[in-house]
Amino acid sequence: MNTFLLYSLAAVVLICLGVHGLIFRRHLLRKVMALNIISGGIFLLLISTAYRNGTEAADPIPQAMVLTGIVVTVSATAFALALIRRIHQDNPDADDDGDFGDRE
Amino acid sequence: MMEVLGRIMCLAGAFFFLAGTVGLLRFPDSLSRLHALTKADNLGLGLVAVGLMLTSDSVLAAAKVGLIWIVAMISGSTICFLLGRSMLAGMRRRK
Amino acid sequence: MSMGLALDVLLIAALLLTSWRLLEASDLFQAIVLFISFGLFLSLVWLRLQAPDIALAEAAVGAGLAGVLLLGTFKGLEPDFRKKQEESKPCRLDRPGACPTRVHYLAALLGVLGLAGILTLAVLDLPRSANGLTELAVRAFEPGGIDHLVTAVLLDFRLYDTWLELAVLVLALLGVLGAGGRHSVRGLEPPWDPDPVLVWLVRLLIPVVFSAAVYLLLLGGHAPGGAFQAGVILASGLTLLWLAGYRSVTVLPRGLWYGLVICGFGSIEVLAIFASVHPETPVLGYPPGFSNPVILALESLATLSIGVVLATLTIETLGGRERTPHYSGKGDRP
Amino acid sequence: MDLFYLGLAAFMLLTMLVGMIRVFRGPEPEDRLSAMQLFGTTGVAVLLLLAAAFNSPALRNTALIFALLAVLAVVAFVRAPARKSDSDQGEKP
Repeated sequence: MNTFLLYSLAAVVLICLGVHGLIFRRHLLRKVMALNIISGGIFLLLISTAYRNGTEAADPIPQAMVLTGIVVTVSATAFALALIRRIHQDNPDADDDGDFGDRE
Repeated sequence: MMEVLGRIMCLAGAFFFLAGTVGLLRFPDSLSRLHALTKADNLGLGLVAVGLMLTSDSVLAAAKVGLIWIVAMISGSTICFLLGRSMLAGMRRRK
Repeated sequence: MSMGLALDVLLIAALLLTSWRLLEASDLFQAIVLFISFGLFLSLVWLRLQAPDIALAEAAVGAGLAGVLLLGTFKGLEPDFRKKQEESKPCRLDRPGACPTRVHYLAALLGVLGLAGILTLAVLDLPRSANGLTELAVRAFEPGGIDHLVTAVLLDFRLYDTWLELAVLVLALLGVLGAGGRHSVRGLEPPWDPDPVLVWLVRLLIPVVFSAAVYLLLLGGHAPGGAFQAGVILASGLTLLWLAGYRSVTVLPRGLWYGLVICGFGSIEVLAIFASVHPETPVLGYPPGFSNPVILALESLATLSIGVVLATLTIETLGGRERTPHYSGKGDRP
Repeated sequence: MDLFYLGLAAFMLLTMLVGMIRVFRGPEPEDRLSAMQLFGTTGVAVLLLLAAAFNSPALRNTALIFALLAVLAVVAFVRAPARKSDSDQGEKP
């Protein structure tokens, strides 16, 4: 099944782009987005394996798992953003790139 | 007959989307780009929606397409107003 | 079939282009806009891969709440967002320990490339066609009488799945409230007074939003839809109300708010306890003969909970005007 | 499956890809947001066309959700509380 290969290889590229961004970008918001891209890639991998048989019967179990995964991703994103906001509140003079120095 | 008319309207809608995209890319300033956008929004989606309503086989599906069109018009006009106001505020601040 | 292939290639190109640019672009606002578009393309991909449930959830989350969360946080962090941001500042020389050296970058790059290689090998190693767990799922849900396969799977494992989903949401809510230093969102006023245009919009749109949520909830039994999608749409409606200048969830009395937050989790807990006492019910299953009304009741409660929790999460993350002073974390730092 | 609608959907997807240039370039935040708004509307049109091509109601529901929630991001951009500029010593000159 060509479609499966196409989408799962795209998912691999997405995951690696996300990991790369997570390591190399310094702004915290960007890191949160990189995490979201990684989770998108993982979901794409799962869904494309569910699609292996083609159109007649997609496997429902990975789909249910991904649905739960989306809930977890949203919750984690909201929590991370609240933490970022709090960090900025407590370190108003921090750099914009998330380099929060230990000021004396 | 309906079938052909519907398809022609879908094609016309696609043309308006193309025109909107070209306008978004080629127009020189933000406000005229917004103007190009509204054409694609209202006319493009409207033509596609009417075309699909003409060719759809059940009344329920046609009604749902109509609802989507109305919702898109309401939200599209609001969005364009909000963006335009925000642009003007930004211009004023820069002066 | 070549038209389908063209669609696939375009979709994948859009996904890769948006994700690459959103990670590499120097402008943070551009990255956020691209992130929202990424969610849109991902939702189209789910539809292409025959996963309409996930497409609905992704459309609601990606187009709605995730964008609101990121844009709102961004606006809260950057006072001068109209200027172009320089992200690649030189590393600070007074703290050389914090600077990544060339060796670090090389190691990280090698790690990423290794990950890519391993994942590619794993994908190529998978069998080209497999039935997976479909048969087991089909055998298990026969007594439930649900037509739609994904909902059937979800409902079969409902008491693991929704239970823990709600637990995750409530935990995230606790974390977000803790980071903001407050007990509930009560009294967090909307940022501005009602805007006439938005009031008009809300009057027209909110009834449609809430009816769409109910529609998706009722649809869940036999077609794509269900508690989570309905809950996300409910949450988006509540957030829209708050942004337009209404008080939405922040006006709820504290007791009612606690009740709504906990009702989804609590009702499943009660059912689980009942099922473990009742001899004929399977462990973590439904009592025989009651499955459909019980499922609908549980789903409605779960929808309410999900909606209120997600709306609270979003509103608290955005932050608003304070009506009462609260612990801001500045006063008693050592 | 109807090839006409499928081809039209692919064409609109192509327009979206081209329109992304405005998101990359647009000097003002509003430019990027208006390009995103065009994506949203085009996405609704693509979904409606695909729904006609595959004759599936689930696609139409997704289109409805897109149309309903497209407002949220822009409203959040305009209305979300901005960082207070007169707060404390943290403000940059």
